[in-house]
Amino acid sequence: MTPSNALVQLTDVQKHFPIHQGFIIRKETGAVKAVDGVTIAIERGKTFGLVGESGCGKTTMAKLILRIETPTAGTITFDGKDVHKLKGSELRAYRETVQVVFQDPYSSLNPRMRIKEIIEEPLRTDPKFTKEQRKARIEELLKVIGLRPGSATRYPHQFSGGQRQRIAIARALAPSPSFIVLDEPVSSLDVSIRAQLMNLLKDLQREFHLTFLLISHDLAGVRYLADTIGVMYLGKIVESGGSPAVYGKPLHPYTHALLSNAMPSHPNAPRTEVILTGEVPSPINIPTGCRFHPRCPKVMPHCSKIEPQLQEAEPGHWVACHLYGDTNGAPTPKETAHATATSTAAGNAR
Amino acid sequence: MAIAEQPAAGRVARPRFSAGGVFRTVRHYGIIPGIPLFVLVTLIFVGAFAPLISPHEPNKQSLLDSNVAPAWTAEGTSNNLLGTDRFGRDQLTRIFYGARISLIVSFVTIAIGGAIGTLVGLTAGYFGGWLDSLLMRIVDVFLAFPGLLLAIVLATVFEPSFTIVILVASLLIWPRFARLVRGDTLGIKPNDFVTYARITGTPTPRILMKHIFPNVIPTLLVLCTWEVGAIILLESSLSFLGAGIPPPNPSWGTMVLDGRGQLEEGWWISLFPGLAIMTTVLSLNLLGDWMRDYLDPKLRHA
Amino acid sequence: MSRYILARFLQALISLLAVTIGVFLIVRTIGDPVNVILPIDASREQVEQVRQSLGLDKPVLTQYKDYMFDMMQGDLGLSYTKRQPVMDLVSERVPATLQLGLVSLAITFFIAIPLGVYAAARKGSWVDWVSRIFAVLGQSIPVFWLGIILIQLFAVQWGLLPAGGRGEWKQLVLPSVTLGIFLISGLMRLTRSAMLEVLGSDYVKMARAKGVAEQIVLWKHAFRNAAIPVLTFSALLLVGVLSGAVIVETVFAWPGLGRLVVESIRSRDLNVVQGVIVLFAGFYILANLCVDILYAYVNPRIRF
Amino acid sequence: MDSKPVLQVKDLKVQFATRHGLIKAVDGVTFDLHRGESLGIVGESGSGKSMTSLAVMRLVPPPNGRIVAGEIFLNGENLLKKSNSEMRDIRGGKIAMIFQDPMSSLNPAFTIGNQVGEAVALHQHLRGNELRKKVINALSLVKIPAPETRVKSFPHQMSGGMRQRVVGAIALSCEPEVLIADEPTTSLDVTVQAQYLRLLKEIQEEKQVAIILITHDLGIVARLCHRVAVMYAGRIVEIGSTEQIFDKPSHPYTIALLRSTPKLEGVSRLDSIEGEPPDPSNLPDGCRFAPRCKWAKDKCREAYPPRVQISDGHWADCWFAGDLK
Repeated sequence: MTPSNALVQLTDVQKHFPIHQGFIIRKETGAVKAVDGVTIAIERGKTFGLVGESGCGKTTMAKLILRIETPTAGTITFDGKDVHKLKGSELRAYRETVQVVFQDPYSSLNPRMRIKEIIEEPLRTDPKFTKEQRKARIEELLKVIGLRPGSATRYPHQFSGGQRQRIAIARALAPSPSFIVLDEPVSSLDVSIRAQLMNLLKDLQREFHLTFLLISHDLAGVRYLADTIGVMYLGKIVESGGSPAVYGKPLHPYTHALLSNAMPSHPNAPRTEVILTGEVPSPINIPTGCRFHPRCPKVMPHCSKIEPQLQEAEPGHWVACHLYGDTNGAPTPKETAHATATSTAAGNAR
Repeated sequence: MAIAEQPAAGRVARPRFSAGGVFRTVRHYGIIPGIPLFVLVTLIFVGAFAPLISPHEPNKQSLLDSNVAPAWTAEGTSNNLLGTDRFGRDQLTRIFYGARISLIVSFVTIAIGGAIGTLVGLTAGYFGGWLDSLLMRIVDVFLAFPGLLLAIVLATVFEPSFTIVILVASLLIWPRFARLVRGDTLGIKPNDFVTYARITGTPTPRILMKHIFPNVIPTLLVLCTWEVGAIILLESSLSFLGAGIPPPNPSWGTMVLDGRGQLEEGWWISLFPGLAIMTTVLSLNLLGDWMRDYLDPKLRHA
Repeated sequence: MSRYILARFLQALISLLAVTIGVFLIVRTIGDPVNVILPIDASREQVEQVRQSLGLDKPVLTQYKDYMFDMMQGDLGLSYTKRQPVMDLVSERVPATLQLGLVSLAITFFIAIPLGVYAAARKGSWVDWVSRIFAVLGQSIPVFWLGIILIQLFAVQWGLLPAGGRGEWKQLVLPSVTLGIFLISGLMRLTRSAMLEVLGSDYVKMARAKGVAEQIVLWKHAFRNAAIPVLTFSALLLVGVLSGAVIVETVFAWPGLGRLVVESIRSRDLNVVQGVIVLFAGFYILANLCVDILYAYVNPRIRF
Repeated sequence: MDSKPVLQVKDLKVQFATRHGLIKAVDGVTFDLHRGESLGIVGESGSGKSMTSLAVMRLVPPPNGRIVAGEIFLNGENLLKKSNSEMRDIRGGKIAMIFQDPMSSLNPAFTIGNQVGEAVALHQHLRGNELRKKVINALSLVKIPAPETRVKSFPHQMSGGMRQRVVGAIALSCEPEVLIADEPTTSLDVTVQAQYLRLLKEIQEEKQVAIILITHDLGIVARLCHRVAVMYAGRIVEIGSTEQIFDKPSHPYTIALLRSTPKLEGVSRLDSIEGEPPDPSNLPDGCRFAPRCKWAKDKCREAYPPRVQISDGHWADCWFAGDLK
């Protein structure tokens, strides 16, 4: 799980938001376990796709990396340094090296600032740039993202959603970062605009040697952009690996369900549909044992008791499921691994 | 009293409001904001240059000329266009000077109360948590207190004066500013551009001044317009009750009070100052309403 | 639900305490009642004597304790000028203010709510325009001046209605209409905007898609939800009633609490002013509490 | 499939008067729908797909919006000629609708039972116990667990997926002939979306209701719909069976849309559509897709193309339909 050239490394990261109740005397009555022990490595120059349904903790993960939230436990390192222990000039450097593009292009740009001010913002405190250099940089960036230089003096409301998202990308590129967090970068855009943006991101990555963390619920889009995939469920990574492996041969029943529920590209495409029951439980009351067991079509008796650990089922392909390998002394028919990938809905382990 | 409505929180994609001259406004936006703006510009002009344009001295009594009717009536003279009161003071002159009083009181109040309220609202909305709860509790207590009665208490304890009126009006309006600005701040804060500013390590004062405050300005403009009207109404009500601007200062409220006992002898004595109050406040309210509709993207693109 | 009510009740008590302390401090420490009662050239002995008789020589905290203690027993102290218990002065005026307030509130609700609902339902129609003009006028006309103009027209010029006083029903007409006009505009405006917001919501669209008749959409689906902000506003409306009553009672010589206050300012009778203000505040806080409890019933999302 | 369509829409035009000029939201839309059939209307935001569905319900928002031309037949009767009260009987009775956002489609002030019951009481004139039974039936039809106790719940006590099922129960409670679902699953999670779509499909097969599914997602259409109408800038540019559209897309917009959608199997490079959809208050002359079309010729910019038949039941509005590679 720790490739040698990891740029960002998360080790057993947790983020719990305490819940207070009571009036006058406030007691801590529980916690929202948004991120509950996540270990991932994001390789230099690659795209890590983080996939999961709403409320699974993927946005909290981004916030932890971006230092808007502090982890309850665990460490996040960037280039070997603990992100949450950075101070002074190192912290300033980190804030330039790590950038972000948000989902909603309407809320990510200040409506009262001109485009040039918006793009200039991350450069403002950088002593490396003189005023003229900043101006030149803005023009250069507008060209890179495909907007006319005249756009610089306009306001965000004069642009369409797709154009605004390009501006947000330009802002992220301004301080020449090496790592960009993309939080659902295209999901609020129209279908015909999405491909433009995805291609742009792909080209930028190659041109500027960028590392991406792509957060999305759109499996097909992630497939297009990501090299490595992590599937998240209720605050935990349940499966991760290279994207051809995960998409071609999903191991975890949840991944399998997600893939089979994703929309087909052709009405007659061969498909096996796994329909899960119920919805994602609240991160306040996480089920015991395997957190997926109440919805799992292949649930086994001990799944509700023992929490499976992430383990390498195949080289570079990790899964946290009792169907594979033996981490907790639970009985595990190893041969089901292959069966899962091809089987239809009903589980044989039931 | 103008009750400020809470604007819809959320997206802040508002067009910039360009404050232009009266004529430009009429040409651009039509007659609805034009007429009130014209009234208000006239009022400011009259208030500013009252000594230059007034035909008489505001407090000069002339018992020989008492209760002279307006110029266009049978008993009127061209010397006193709007007639005189029972002390023979020229009504028109006093209305001009009254504009001055209304303007001074409302501008000073907005400057004090509006600034405090905005600051409190920004702080409460941005920082949230216990600070927000505490500040909003205080705001609730002040909002719950009938301002007119507070003024009355203060006027009983002290002598009525400009200072008391301004103090009372400020105490009355700051919680409204605080509440509205807090609401807007709460709506702006979750926007990703604020999150982005935090990620890039922008210092909090700069976030407040550069990212939050400019987006509150449209709401503030509308609120200020409405509140100036409310303050003028409050000042005149207090003066009418004898708890406001002390006589012989020609406050419009005092002038209405002067005419109250003379309805049979001189209907004009309380009519004209009252009309002055109404026209002014009406203009402010209309302008505020128009601004709100104009600045509200939901109504604009409907 | 009962926890919610209990919480609100405690909050109301705290507010009441805050208000009494505030008023008490202003009246007792900033404004020295002795200065009001005695002429400026009074001798030291005289001052000391009055201080002692009023209990002003004790520490402020003790004074406050005594005052609160007396108040709980229905004693608001003596009027300085009338040498009568404040409680008697007040209780003799309460019915008049109550009558005026309730009648104007009734007028307000009967006119403002249907007008607001219909203005929103027919946005842009003449009903909407008329009610909007009415609302903005109502917010711009000074109440005292409106009262005087009404007296001028109905009493002086046409002699249709009496100019003031209290007794027969005719004397109630002008004051309650004046107060009503002052109150209607705010409530109407709020009802209209709350309705407009609700009418644009998906569940109203849904109700229409179900084939529900427009009247039912308006009153059942939309108004039920718009009633929540309207109800919250009703508490603020009471501030309007109280401060409006002070002015209207003065204009129409209506023998209520408001007029008592204004008379007391003129004679600088601090105890009376203090008593009435505390009473008003208490009344207001109580009304607020009622609104909060009602609110919990109207809004199913509050379940504590 | 019946030979006579349940619903026929002919040359429907909906316009909006705004400050920025006249917006032709729907500009000559024609399609028909048979019993037991599901038609997907696919398009981007502003393409007029939602407005088409509101027009069928005659719920185009007044006073700015107006149906300016066209005919809508339900079982041969023109809905545009009905009185308001006749139309109210049809809405929720014969044509029902499911809106996009389950969080805001239910009235927060009333219980689930009350909201489902309202439509039943209105259209089937049931009361008391019979009404209750019908409500519980409707809730069990959409597989809401323990419907007997759920009728007393308020919307805020339910999850998003459950709420959307309640909306479905309201729509289906009076056994409509046509169900219009306007992006019914966009706000749901992937796994919940799959549950809901399967449920819709099951109910449709069982009840033989005709469905119009409005969506921007070709994948949903591929899974659920028999036929597809692709809308662009207020017009249907291509219509045909789902297989026809996916196998032989014939309008450049459909082709581009399919090529620019990422696939689970992975593609090396997406073929993106450049530019942006046209401003609805300022539509180009000629073909509306011409400014973004890589095959566009002068002819395309001059005149709106004719409707070309590609094969049986498959039509496209393009001068070069069928000749594009």
